[in-house]
Amino acid sequence: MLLDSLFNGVAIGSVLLVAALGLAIVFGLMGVINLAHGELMMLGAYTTYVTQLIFKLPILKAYYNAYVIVSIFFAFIVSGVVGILLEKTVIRKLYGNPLETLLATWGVSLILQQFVRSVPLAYGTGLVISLIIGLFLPTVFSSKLKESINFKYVKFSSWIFAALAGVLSGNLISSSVSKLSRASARNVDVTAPAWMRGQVEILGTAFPKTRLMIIIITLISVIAITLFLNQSAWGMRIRAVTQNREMSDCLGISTEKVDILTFGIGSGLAGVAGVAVSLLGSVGPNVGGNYIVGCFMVVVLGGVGNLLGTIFASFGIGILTDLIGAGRLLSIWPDMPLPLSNTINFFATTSMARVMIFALIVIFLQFKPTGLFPQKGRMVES
Amino acid sequence: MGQLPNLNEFMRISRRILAGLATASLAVTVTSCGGGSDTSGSFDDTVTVGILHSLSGTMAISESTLVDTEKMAIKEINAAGGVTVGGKSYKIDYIVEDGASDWPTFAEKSKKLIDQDGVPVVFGGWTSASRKAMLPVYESKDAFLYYPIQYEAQECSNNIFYTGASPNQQSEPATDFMYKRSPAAGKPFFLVGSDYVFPRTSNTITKEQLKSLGGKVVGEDYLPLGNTEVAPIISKIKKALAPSGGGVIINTLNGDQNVAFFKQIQDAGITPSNGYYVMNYSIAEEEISTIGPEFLEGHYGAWNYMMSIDTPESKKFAADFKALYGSDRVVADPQESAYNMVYLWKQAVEDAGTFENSAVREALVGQTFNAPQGPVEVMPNHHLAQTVRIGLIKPEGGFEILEETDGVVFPQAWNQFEPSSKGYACDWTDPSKGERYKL
Amino acid sequence: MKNLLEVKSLNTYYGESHILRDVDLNLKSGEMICLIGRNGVGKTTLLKSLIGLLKAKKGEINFIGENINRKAPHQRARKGMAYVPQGREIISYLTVEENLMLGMESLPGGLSKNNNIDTSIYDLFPILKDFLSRKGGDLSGGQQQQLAIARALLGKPKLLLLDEPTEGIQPNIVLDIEKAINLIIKETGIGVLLVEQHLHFVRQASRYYAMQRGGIVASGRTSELSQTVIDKFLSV
Amino acid sequence: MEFKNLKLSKKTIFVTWVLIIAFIIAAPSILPVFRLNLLGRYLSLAIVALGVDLIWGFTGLLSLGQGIFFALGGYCAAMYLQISSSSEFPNNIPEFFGLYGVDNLPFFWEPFRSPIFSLFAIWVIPALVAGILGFLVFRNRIKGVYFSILTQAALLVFFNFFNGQQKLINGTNGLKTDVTQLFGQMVGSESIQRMFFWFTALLVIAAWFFSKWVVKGRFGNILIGIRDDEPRVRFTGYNPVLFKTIIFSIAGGLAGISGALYTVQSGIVSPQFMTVPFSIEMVIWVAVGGRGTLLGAILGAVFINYAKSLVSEALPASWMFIQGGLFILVVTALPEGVLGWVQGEGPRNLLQRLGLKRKIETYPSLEIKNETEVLKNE
Repeated sequence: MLLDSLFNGVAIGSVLLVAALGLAIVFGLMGVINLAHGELMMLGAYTTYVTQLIFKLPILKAYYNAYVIVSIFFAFIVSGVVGILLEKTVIRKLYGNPLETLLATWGVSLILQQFVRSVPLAYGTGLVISLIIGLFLPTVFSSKLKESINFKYVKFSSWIFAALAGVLSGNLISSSVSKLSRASARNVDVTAPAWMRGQVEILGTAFPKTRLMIIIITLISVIAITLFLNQSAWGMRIRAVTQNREMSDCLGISTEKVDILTFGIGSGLAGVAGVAVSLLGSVGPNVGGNYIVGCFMVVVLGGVGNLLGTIFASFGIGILTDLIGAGRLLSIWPDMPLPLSNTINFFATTSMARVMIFALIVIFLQFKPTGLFPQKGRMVES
Repeated sequence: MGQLPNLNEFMRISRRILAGLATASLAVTVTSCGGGSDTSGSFDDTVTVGILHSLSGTMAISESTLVDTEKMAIKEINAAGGVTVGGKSYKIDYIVEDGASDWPTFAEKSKKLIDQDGVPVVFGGWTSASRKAMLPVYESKDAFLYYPIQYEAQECSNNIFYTGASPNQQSEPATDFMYKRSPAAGKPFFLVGSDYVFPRTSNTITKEQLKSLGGKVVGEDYLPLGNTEVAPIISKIKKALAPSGGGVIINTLNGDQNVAFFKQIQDAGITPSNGYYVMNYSIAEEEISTIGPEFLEGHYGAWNYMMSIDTPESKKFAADFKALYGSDRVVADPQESAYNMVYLWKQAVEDAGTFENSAVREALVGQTFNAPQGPVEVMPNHHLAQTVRIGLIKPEGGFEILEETDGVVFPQAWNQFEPSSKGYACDWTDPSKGERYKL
Repeated sequence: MKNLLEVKSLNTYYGESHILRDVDLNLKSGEMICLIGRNGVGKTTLLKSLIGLLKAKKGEINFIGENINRKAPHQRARKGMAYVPQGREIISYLTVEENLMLGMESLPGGLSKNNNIDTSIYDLFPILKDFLSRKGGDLSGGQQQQLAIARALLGKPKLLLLDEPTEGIQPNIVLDIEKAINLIIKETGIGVLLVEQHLHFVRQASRYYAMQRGGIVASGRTSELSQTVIDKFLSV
Repeated sequence: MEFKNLKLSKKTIFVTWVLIIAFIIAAPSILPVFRLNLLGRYLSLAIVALGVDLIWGFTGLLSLGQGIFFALGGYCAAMYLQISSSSEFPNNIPEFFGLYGVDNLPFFWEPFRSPIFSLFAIWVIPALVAGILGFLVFRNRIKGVYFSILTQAALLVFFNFFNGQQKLINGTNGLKTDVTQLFGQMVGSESIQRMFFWFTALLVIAAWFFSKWVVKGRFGNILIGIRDDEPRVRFTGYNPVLFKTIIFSIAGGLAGISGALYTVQSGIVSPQFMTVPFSIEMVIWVAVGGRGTLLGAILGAVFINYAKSLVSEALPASWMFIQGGLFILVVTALPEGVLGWVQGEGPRNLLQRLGLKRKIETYPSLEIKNETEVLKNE
């Protein structure tokens, strides 16, 4: 019983965590609140859907069972690339103005939502493919070429190539998967392969496999991100820029690249979260909006700049949601005095649990206004 | 196959409908002759109607199919010569407005359609909340709204015409079936719904009905619209139903929440093979194909129309829709209701000989139509008498029809299980009765 | 010999206010020159303009024979310009070791290809070796200054910009730092541009430039530094 | 403070006012009913926009939760109308209670039988709620994006609560006012609606003058001080918490009035008023109009809503694109808003650097060393 409850809480929390992870990284490291984060998740979810359909094609049918794993990588790349585009076009102009970033990214979220409604997914995929090629192709050229004056022509022609590739692949997908050839505002659905459905028994309690899968995805994401930030050269650059942007620049770190990378990774993680979310529910233009406020609660509760805070906050909220929303307190303590049990019953629905949790967070902030694990850096003041 | 037990209470009117149909079809033939075989042909004039559904926001997913269906009906009518009023043939034109899944917007756009565009009729709405928001507009302006979705009733407006099922045409027969004749007969019930008026009211009725049947409701829970975290609900269901080895779940969740719900109850072992049976009031063929039949197989649904109805009208309806919008599209009960209402309006206008509201309203009651679901008739309470079907969801998608009422069921605007409305009815043809009178 | 650094009529604005006015300056490899002047005359602004933190509005900055006006700080760093700002700007939540490694970012290939700290740096600043795993922010001011210089040197720069390296530091460490810098110039032949108030240190430089109100008002060999100039431009 | 660069003569101002008043008086006879009603509603939205401008434009507090107070005002107004028109329903309580088996008016609605109480409740209750919420947040020095996120979360919580409480406030359905009675006439009737229109126009003007009065003088200076450099305000001996709480509460009160007027003119108040997009839209009206200009808030609210209803009538699907683009455009290219741009350096700059691309500083602002200040003094 207790195990069951704990698992449920952890399961809810890990969805929150994987969704909030990217947001927390971008906010903690760059001071940017990305209101389009939910829509980047949505792109990840749609990527899963597209991948699923592509894996149903005769040539790939044999590998169908692996499509979820593949789509995690795809989703990371798709959302990451869209994030990079977002950084290059909008966010970059607004560093140091968190409130304006908030508004601009909200605008982006509206556009992305309408985009998946009015553009056929096949062509959307084509567009993303051309973006990937266009952004990455120039980076693989030798540095000698990059230094030359003609590099802008090289860049331009690689974009043309990218556009062609995008149109072609869009057409190809559109003609081979009819479901992707029409724009639709309707929700679509991702079906987990058979091996991920059903439940497994652990310690005599049955656990849904999809939830376990999400916990695993979350775990891997957290470990990977921690290792990346603490062990890799780019991780060190990112940490240096976060703490002292100017000095890092003077030391030879390209802050521009660091910004792009950080935002790209945060966005990519949103894509991974999108895969997780698509396993639980349906995929539609509004899927991101359902999770974004939960993510904010996590960020507020956890404090910025510390992954540990995000982790604790996610699981804390997850366990509370289960305790309050499923009315478990009553079954743990059945002969509660009447007024108390009435109150708990009143809040024992999913909707009221949210109200209760928010109230608890506000109360909590009265004691620790900067969240569970506050950062002592300069970001806090700005 | 099986006959619904409380059928005795329902009058049988098939014969009358058949008679009506004969006249109607005769009228259609006459019109099409009068209009000439040239369908693209010349009309004397144009009449513009309003279509008001959500094209954006959460409800766009469901409501856009209604727009498609209404357009199809209008196209068909135009192809058959349009509407003939007072000897003149009118081409039907339409203005589509976006309710944006926002109830006040529905009210605003209604005002726009009525005041600015001067449309004689608006076809629109899906959620009860949107209808409740529009109702005062139509009443204060004495305009006419045609509303196509099954709903919780407890309402009877002189300015709204309801072509979806009232609870006694959907939830009551369904509850009865689940309690008495389903594999989970006699087991306890758990009620799950989205947090808005239809699930809440519908579940109140179900609880009252179960009380009178002697059944037990062991829990109910509502998911806020837009929230898809169903884990707490699932643990509640397990806790409540597991002791009796399964039971019945009445599900009135909204569109996309169903996906989350069914994916996760299956993972949690809440499946027919373990003794849990879900009866759905908002899952039709469209949703089955979106959610995936592998998640829904073995659960139930109750509707007036199901795509698997094996009649020429039903097949034609589905085939026409596919021909127009793509072979992967399906038709379902809400679309059928939307389709019917356009035709019923056309017939009423032609009978009235004018587009003027009160005349059309009068002409409307008693109209019959040979709908894809079978014959339907407009009753004095502005609801449709229609047939009720209980279906089992098949592994390959769609419903296998298990039970079908023998003829149409009369709609009740005021529910007879719910104590506050028990003993009341609605009749707009009799000035002394009106919206709510004591039976 | 060609100039390592050549600044021609440089003008820099800070927001609306005009800070640097027509600054001319040049520096050869192996040479240490010193920038003197009272507080607020634009010395730090000049260094920031040279490294690229502030954009020059007018004029030219040539470094190793190339105009670098439009290059970002990290590009200048990679070309061989190292900057030790006033206040050291140690990355305080990174360890000493990580801070040192960041110094190698300006080498060809950057951090990713260079991750072994050249141990000869510990000969110059032995104290750093003991503190490798400490957080940079936990060091004392003098230790931070040594760390900052060590960090700059690990990038094997051709030009070192030093902004008041002895400010607020205990005298014995000042001597250590002086010694280290002299040694570096001798051994590697790099150029050093120093902003300094300590007369003793100023005299180690070969030439001086004196600034007032954002412009260069005097220059010459430090050996010819007269008492009037000292009184006028050094606050000590 | 208005029209810094556009110096207007007294005569022009007088004529403008005459024209405005003439238009307001004549509007009901010029405009078709539907458009008049829309205009009335947009005008009422201008009042909530004024509040947003006070807290965001002047004090730097970006609230994404103004919908809470807007809806609270609407609920107060609608509940009064419902209760006062419920004599023909069972138990003399509004009809919807019957649907959920409630026989007695819940105690907290009792005071709403009184018109005087209701008239005060419309702005006092939202102001109080805003004050309490604001105090709890501000006393912990929560500000910036944190504040924005918290207000958004609060919005969602209120939405959930109102959406879920069918028995107390009719849940998602909300409360309708069109068929209720006021002064013996139906609220939805043309004559009452015309009255509401004039009343709204009057209140917009009143709210404008009130807001101008608020930001004038020392109080306004402190607000701007808080926006630009809060610690400095604290060091000079003022308590920013108090000022922020007061201004947030004022904005809440304005939102309440706005919500009440909007409700009676649109005929319904529902939890939809508390959805996230609506509250963010309020901010964008102000951003487009020009934050910190007050007049910009009014114009922004009216014109954007007007554009929205025109565009969504013509091309329903494109509104999201346009709105999204507008957000990005205003923030990146026109941070002062239209009015701020016109009043400020905008037109001059445009002429000066016609064809020249503006360089954007990508580095966060550099710390100013004492150097520069000394230099200026010399």
